[in-house]
Amino acid sequence: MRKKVLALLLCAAMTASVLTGCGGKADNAGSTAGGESGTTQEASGTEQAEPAGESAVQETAQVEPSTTLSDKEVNIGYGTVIDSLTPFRANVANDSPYFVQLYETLGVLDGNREMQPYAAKSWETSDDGFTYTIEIWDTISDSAGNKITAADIVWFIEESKARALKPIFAKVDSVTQTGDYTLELKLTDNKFGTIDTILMDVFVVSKAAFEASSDEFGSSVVSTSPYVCTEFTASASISFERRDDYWQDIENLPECVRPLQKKVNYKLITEASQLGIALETGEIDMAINIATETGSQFVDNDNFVVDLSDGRSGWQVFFSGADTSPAANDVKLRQAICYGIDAQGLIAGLCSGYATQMWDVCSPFTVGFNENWKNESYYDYDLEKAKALLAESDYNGETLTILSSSSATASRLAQLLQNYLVAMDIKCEVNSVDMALYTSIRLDGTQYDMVINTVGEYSLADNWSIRFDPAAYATGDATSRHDYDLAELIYKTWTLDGFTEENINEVHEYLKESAIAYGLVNPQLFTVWSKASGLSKAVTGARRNYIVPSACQFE
Amino acid sequence: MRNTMINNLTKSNKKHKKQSELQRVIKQLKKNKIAMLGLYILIVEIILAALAPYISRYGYAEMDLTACFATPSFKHFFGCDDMGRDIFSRVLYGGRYSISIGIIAVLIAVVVGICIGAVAGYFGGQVDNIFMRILDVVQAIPGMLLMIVISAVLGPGFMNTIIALSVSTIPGMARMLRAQMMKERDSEYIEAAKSINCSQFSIIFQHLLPNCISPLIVQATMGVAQTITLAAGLSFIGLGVQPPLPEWGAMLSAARSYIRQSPHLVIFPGLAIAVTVLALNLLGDGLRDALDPKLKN
Amino acid sequence: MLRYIVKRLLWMIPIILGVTILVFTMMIFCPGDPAEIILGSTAMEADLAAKRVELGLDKPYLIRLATYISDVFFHFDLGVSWITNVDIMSTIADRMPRTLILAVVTLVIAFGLGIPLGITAATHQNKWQDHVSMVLALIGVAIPNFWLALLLIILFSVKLGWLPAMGVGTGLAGIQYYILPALANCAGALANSARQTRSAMLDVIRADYITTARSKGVAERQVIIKHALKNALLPIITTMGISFGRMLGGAMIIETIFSLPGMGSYIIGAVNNRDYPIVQGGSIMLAIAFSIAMLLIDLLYAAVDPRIKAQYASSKKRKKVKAVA
Amino acid sequence: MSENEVRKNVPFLSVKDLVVEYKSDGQIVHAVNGVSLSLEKGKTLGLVGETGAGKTTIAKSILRILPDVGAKIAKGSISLDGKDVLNLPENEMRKIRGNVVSMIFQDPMTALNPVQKIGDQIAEVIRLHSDEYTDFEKRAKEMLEIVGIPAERYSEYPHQFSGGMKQRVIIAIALACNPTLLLADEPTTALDVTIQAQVMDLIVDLQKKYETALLLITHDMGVVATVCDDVAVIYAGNIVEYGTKEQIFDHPTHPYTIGLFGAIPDMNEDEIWLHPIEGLPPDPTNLPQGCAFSPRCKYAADECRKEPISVYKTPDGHDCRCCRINEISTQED
Repeated sequence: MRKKVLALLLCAAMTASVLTGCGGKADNAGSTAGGESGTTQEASGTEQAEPAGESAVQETAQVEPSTTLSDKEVNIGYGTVIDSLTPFRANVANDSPYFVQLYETLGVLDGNREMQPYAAKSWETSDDGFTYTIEIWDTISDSAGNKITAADIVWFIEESKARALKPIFAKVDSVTQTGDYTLELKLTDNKFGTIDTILMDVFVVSKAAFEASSDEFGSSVVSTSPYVCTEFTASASISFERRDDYWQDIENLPECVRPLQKKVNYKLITEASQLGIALETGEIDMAINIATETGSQFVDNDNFVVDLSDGRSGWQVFFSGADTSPAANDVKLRQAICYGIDAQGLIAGLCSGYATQMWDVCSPFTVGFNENWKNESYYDYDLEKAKALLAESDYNGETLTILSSSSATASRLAQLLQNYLVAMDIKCEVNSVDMALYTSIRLDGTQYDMVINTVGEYSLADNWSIRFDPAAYATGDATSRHDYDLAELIYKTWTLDGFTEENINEVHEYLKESAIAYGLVNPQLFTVWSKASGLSKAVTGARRNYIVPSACQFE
Repeated sequence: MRNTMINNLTKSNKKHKKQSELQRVIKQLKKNKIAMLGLYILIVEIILAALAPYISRYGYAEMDLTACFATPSFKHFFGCDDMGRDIFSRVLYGGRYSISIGIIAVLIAVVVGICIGAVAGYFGGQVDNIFMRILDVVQAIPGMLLMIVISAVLGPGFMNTIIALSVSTIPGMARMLRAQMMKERDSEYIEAAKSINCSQFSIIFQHLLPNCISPLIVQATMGVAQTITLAAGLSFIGLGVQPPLPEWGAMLSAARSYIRQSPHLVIFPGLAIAVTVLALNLLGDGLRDALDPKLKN
Repeated sequence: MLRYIVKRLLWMIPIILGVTILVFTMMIFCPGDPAEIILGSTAMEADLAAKRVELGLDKPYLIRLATYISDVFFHFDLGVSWITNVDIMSTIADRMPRTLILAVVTLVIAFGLGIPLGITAATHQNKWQDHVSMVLALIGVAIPNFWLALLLIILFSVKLGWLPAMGVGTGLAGIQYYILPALANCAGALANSARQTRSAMLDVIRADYITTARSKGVAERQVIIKHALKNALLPIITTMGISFGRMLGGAMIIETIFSLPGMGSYIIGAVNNRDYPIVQGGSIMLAIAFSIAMLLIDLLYAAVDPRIKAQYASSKKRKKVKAVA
Repeated sequence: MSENEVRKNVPFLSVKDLVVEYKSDGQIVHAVNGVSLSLEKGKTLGLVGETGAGKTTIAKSILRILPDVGAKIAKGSISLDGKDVLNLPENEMRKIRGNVVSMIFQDPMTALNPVQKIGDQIAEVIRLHSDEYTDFEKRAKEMLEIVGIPAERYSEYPHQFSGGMKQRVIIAIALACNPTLLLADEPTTALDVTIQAQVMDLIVDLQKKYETALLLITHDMGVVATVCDDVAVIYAGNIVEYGTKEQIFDHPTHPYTIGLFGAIPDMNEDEIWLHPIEGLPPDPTNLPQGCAFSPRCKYAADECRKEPISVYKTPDGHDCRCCRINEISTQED
């Protein structure tokens, strides 16, 4: 009998030693942040906690854009998978870095967030942004040798509108071919940024090649991009190789789309810790937009370079606008809550210090963000004030529900908020639901009192239109609110002319005062690469201004 | 009059038999030191979970943002998690949720399984056919998938998680009970019960069921263990209980990205699950041996 | 025998039909608007309504169900993904083999280790070998599999560099990509197989024909392997079938962690995106795979046990007897 | 032991003072308590007793195929042709099993491996005990024919045979290597009455043909009367009476043996009631002190319950383990 127990203990001891063995060894790799920075390239963790405006993007801008085509092959890890390469797609995963290699677009955002012509030679508007004349290059050809004319572009836009996968194409009123290489695009509105989004969302594809494909480019693509996709395993990997017969001169290309590397392989790894492991094992040279908890373990690691930049969207809390919610019409309560939330605590608790506070509902990355806002106070943490405001409010012990998606960051953020609310004696529960359920109830303000979201459209106008326009949804705005005063102010910013600093400021002030939404925290973006890869200049660009590996310079 | 007398007689007889059988099982079980170890572990865990508020110094949702990732110390026996919550307290409170999820889900499955299995197994024929074809269909869908779809339909939450877990456990229970019922159905003591005009209800639930229950007990014990790990799986996908409830699976799943830099976040809830599941399995094995005299030497 | 197989294959049709109806109906009750998920947060009401019409979500349930069943059963068409527009049948053709390979490798590891453990335990009943074997097997099942997966990755990929931690490969060398996932996935099946082998062997080892074999002068090793194990195989095969069925859909967590694009991660992703056609199509194909696997298991029974083979061959006769009874 | 007969040669099988115990649940089961017997080549010894008396255990001890778990030969010796069986190494012992000594089991329904062809089961024993040039299959087919089964049924499985046919297969296995000693453990008990005689005849015929010694375990006194040379009556793991068939049948001395005969219906006498032995066999974990039969014995006196009974000689010279032979014989006569 004693032997039985002994056997059990033996086994237990074995497992325990395996566990501690792994854990202990693992510890060596990730050292605590905030130590001395080894090199200038590494960002130190503690500094990030300061509300410093300047981002931690490393200084590599001095290196001149290169035109040298190297024979380098790079392996990149990225966390969002796609199941198909088809050009007609929903917005899901559309900011993934591999799209830069997969398809050419009419225009592309460069590293300074300015729209540069790419397949398009130029575009201009005749009437305040409702009608555009677009001219494309006359030398474009795809990897199968098909010449691209304006007809192909017109076909693509019409097809996209018909398939209704991306809402932006609903704003196309009509598109007509006006010459071999020119077309005219009529829009239904002239909101700031609409044309830019369309330019980024039109993939240049030959209609003939597309129709010849058996699965609508689902598994193999013929495109005009400088790269051809040589291998694609759905949800696992995509490989690209530089074309020899690319139609454009390298010097004419914006820096961020130059095909400097011969081969670029993407490994699509959704499990965050696995991205880190792939970096460690050398499976990948670089991981783009890696999760904070994984990225932070490479800080102060001499074998890796950590590139930190400000988050693109940030996290917000929106208060319900439905009359059933105590927060809907109670400014004092909302303000109290905003005062009661410590941004520094969120930075530490949510992102281990790798985040910045916010100064508006939208992140500074959004086009239209006014840098001056960073000098204003934005509900700086003040528990006394919060409690005083709460006492003045109509809050009467109701339980407030915080809705969040069940993604790791969102649900942690919800728990942190709950903690702050409880600290100021507000009863509070978290409703953390899967993404689909979240999507379906987030517009219905009766289902929650506060909803956590990460909203990051191209421009402030876009953000406001999807969040605060009471005419946008059947229930009102995105939280079932009907605030027509705010709508007035928002509508003013919706034209090209109206998107002025003054009008924008008015909305900003209104949102801040009414506190119907509050920017919580903006986690920094981690991109990590191994020193061994020899990267000498990181070039960023495209929709989310991620590092574009094909355009980076390596030694 | 005579009938009731006989009934009473058989009842008292059976009661006597049942008790001595129970005593035999307990005696057998007591001899099996490993199974008893499993039982003791479970009892200790349940006591710890029940007394969690008196044992731990912190609430399970209490955050101390200055103590994020604190390593185990006297202040925090198991250290703190990513949001500065005391892991020791969370593991203690977590026992309440994890263990009760396992037990309640299996109890529901057992009750429903008994009803289906008993009815199908006893009546046989068309009734059995219909039930079994339905179970065929349900079992042809992989259990994990079924569980996920049900969770998605019901939404997250403690009770919904339990329902999702129990639904996918029902077919196995029902099938096993049915097989057992069919085996016992033709036995002589059932003939005897029929001959003295016992009602069908009484035959099924008073005579047949007690004789079919022992494999069910074993299966249920193991089922609790399996349910606890399945609940961890649900949390991994983002379904399961609501935060900040410290269900062990949810803790483990949320902390898995920190396994390299702060392994203690993962080790303690992981160990809690492992020890519980191990204990349940040891107990289950012991019960099986005790209930099945065939397996003795 | 052939008759039996054909009969079993025909039986699959109503089961698959049942699965189709069940999954289709459950998805209807899933909260969440597919149109909204496809179009994303920037979509306006009008776009959403148009999308719902396009997807047929405005039609009544029965009509949608009937259309779907006719597509699947008469045109063998599972449709396309709502989100990516990719043909579901061809995606499954890509992914199903990976799930099957993973399941097979897992079973090979689990039973390759579990059966010897079970035999050791049974032949040394109540001795220390018995307890160590069973506790070892149980520790496997006690560790949540994603936790085990992470530990294995750290040990075998990061520290030792023996095996790849993620992805898929091609050809025979591609098998190495399945080893870690299979190891992480096999714990439950291993424990079950060890346990089942032990109890089946304990049953068999006491049988008279084992004594007969010994009395013939057969060596103990041969007695165990040739006589006892072969007779104990039936319940072990049953366990194998159950494990295989579980692995078909249950490996999704493992598939996610190891970036192994198989059926599990495909369907889970689709549930999260409310991509109904994928969930339905995937479930149907998994149910078919499951049913075929069960058929194979039954045929394996027949291969192992001549009595069962005789039963199958005379299934017609048996049925008559049943009808009379 | 049977010293009344003058032996020409040493007995082939000699069991001395054999004690076998089983451990179960911490209790010790005294299955065999000091059994001694011997058997010459070509002779037949009948081992008679109730179920659970330890007959099968004796047979299995001779082959050393007692279950490993719990069973233990605590004392005594067994020798075969002068070789000490209990101290032989396992591989030597394997050469004896099935070759020199083989065994026929009680229940033919379970004694054959259900998943192996019957022909292969016969061939296996031949293969194990012959050189590599032997054609096992041919020899196995011969054996089938010898026991009266057509050779074409070589490839069939046990479930395709009736009980009697299975027992024939088992006999074929047992005799395939022409053993010197055959242990037959109630070979006909599980069979239909009509088949019993056939099977018994087959065994006896073959025994005569091959000059095999036969240890026949049975509780059927009729079979003993027709087949055996010597008879040993076993009660609770002990031989209570041992002698030639004639001695035992003509002058049963031990109360238990007398009881056994009383329990057999006799067609010649006009009796309305059989005379069953009162009471139940003793609990082998807790044997009564002294004579194990004493609680059921109508002749029992105080001296029976004190200490182990030694062996007494009966008037006709056979052995009887009863201290009150004299009293009994007077009463019976």
